[in-house]
Amino acid sequence: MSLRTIVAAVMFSILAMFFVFTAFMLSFGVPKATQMDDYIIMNTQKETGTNSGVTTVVFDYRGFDTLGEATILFAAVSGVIMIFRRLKK
Amino acid sequence: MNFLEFTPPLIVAIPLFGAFLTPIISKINEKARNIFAILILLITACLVFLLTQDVFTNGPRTYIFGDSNLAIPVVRILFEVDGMSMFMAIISITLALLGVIYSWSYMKENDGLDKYYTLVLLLVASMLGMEFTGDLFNFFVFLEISCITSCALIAFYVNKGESLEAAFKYIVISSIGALFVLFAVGLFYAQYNALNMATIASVLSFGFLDKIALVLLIAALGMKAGLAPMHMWLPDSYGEAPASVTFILVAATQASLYGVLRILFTVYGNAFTNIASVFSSAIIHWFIIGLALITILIGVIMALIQTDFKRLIAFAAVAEIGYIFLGIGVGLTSLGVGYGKTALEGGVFHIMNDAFDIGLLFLVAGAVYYATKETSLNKMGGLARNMKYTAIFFIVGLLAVSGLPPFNGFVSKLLIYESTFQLNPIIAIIAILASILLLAIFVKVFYSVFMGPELPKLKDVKEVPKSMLVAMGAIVVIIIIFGLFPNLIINNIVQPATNALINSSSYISKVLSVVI
Amino acid sequence: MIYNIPFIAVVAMIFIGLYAVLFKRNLVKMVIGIIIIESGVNLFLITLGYRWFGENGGVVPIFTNAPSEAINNAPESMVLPVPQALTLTSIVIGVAVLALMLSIVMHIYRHYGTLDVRKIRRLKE
Amino acid sequence: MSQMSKIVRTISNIIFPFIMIFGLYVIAHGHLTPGGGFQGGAVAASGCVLLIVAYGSAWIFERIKVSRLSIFESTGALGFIGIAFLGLILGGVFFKNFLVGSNIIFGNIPQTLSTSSDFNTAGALPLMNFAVGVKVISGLFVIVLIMAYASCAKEWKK
Repeated sequence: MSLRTIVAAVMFSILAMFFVFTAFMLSFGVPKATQMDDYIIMNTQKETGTNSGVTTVVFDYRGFDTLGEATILFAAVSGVIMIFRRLKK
Repeated sequence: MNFLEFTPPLIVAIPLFGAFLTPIISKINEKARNIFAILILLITACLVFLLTQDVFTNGPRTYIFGDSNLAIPVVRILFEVDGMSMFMAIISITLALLGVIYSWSYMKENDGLDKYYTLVLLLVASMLGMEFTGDLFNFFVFLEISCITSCALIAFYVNKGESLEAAFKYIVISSIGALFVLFAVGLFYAQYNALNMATIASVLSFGFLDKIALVLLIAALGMKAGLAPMHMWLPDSYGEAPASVTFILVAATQASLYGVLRILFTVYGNAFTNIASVFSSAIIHWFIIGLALITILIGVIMALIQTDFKRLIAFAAVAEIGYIFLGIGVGLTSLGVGYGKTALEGGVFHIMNDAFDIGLLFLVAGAVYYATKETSLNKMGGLARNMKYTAIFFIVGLLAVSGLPPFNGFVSKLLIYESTFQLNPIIAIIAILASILLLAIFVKVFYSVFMGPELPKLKDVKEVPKSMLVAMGAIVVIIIIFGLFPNLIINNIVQPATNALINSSSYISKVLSVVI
Repeated sequence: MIYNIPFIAVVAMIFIGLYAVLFKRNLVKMVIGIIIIESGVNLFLITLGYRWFGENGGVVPIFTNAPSEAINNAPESMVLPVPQALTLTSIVIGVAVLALMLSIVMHIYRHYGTLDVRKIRRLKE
Repeated sequence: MSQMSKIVRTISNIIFPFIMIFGLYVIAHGHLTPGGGFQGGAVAASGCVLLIVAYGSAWIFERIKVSRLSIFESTGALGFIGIAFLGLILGGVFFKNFLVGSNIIFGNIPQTLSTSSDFNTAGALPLMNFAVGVKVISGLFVIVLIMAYASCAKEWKK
């Protein structure tokens, strides 16, 4: 049992204790606070004219996240192309 | 609606727009693409300095995306720019601009350069985005962009095995860290149904879940910033990436260090002060100071036994990050009281100094690699004869990193030593000894690389091209100015940044006043 | 009642993923471990946004021919939209990271001829 | 990968249009039904990957230039950030939904809690959906094409 696996096992168990506690502290299906989401559900048709609440959040209320995500896909594609640039016929 | 009103989004949107345009522009020719990249960064630099002057005078500035009026529960994404984010933006944009100027000639003989410039512009945009955003999930998205772009840039030398390995180790550790940040953001969302830093900070009740979220955030962002137990990726990736990429990576690492500061001082700011849980807040301070000391010692001791030039500087960078965390840890123990304030100022000022010093050393290492195609120390010698300027730059760099008087490293390290001495003299002594050891290591490196007999193999080595000298010269000028007029820099750059960190209420009230 | 089994599933997935990353030798298995952690955290984000209503649970927050009793008591009957948007972003991030990691693993295999972490580890401290 | 048999190729020729139409449908109706730029783009990209599998990556790699696809992708990205900048120019705020309520296109607003689905709603969202859809289709297609071709390429130019 090399030192590395012992250290990893110890870190592993400490993390385990944290995550298991979070699992039992949160109650499923009964969110503690919902003011932001209720606002979105009620105003999605009035403010953005969209029927689907999810698309409003993705493209209008939190549109900048989706711009960030589009850059992530763009970065991944340019990264893959750069890594495979030596690939000729 | 004057022009300053929408500079924050423009500062992030222009590099993004430039990155999307680069593949098309590189269809024209090589030179047009390089000029375009430098032009984009010049425009962003002007906007950053314009906004800095405004934010330092009349306080933080917010920008709401999508609609000018803010809904009652903060639904939209918010850019919150205060003294600290402007301080970090100055560092990021200067390093990025000099890095691209440096890589004009450093990367000339490589292929696949239009993707290289796209990824560099994306990395710059993600750094600035991380520093400006006031939204936790948006911070995670920009953190992830910087992970992916820097991993692809580290793997630039595709035919060298080590850089592939370093890139793989980097992406594995960063994506796990980013997932823990996402888990913590989920925890905040579960309890307060808010993703905006200011609203979370105002309603945070420091319950058990918040402690777990704090641990996850500090662990993940500290690891991304190069803190001790999980710093293994830093020497590999700094050592294997091309020098101009490492130069910009230094700023990317400090962007996640800014993340740690923002979480500690703003999101958990008033949780520490008004909830007099002295016990738990004391644990955090001593924990950070302990980690900082371990980081300094690991950095210095590992730097002693290195034979590769860039890995040695990378370990020195790890040690320097240890000093920054030491300044922050001591600053946290007594917020705003006497030595706490000087410690925080020393730590924040050291972020800028470390960025320039370590950056200069990496550029010198790149210049040596460009001229001799050698990276291991015992294969080089007597380079000072025909690489005069690079030798001078290296001397300035090594004196600045180890904190000798005429240069900027001395000013911030003095502030850190002075305040840690008042907290606990032993820590200060260890820090000073480590700094002296660092000086010894770099003097040894200087002799083995630049002095010594003329090696037959390196006889026809000529000086590096103009654009690399310009980039290195600019940093040397900045270092000397910071070193000679420290009060000038501290009073009107570092002071607003630390004040912005300490009284987080101005940050929070800026958002909530707009809402109510 | 399913007390909070989704959160226990999240914890289990995170640990299977962490185990695979920490203790497995093969590079591809490490990549699979990271994707398991990724989907665990996505599941965690989605389960945060669920909301009970009536006996068959919350309805998706889309108004196009939504059931009438969901429309009458509108916000309470509908599931929270924000975590779904966050999970969409996090899934695309997972795809991007996966594509990058696998291309690097392909290169490492072509360069070293093996996928075993121990043999590749030449970058000593 | 080498080419599949004739039967598989003809069947994939028949199915390919249907997959692309369904993908474009999901992209176009993002603001009415569940879906949008990313989900529809992924469906359409799986249609393109079906072609790679059926015709072999070598055959596709010669016919479809990777550089043209990455130009296609950056136009999608430029479209998306262009709409955001248009929001800044027309509506004064970055990412403003400048077409809501205007009568140019996609302008009208459904009254709250109505369950009728009218395509001509939701301001700039359909445009953003199209831009992101184009980007995701070409992006995922490029990634799968390159990795498929790289796995079976004999040797790479050093």
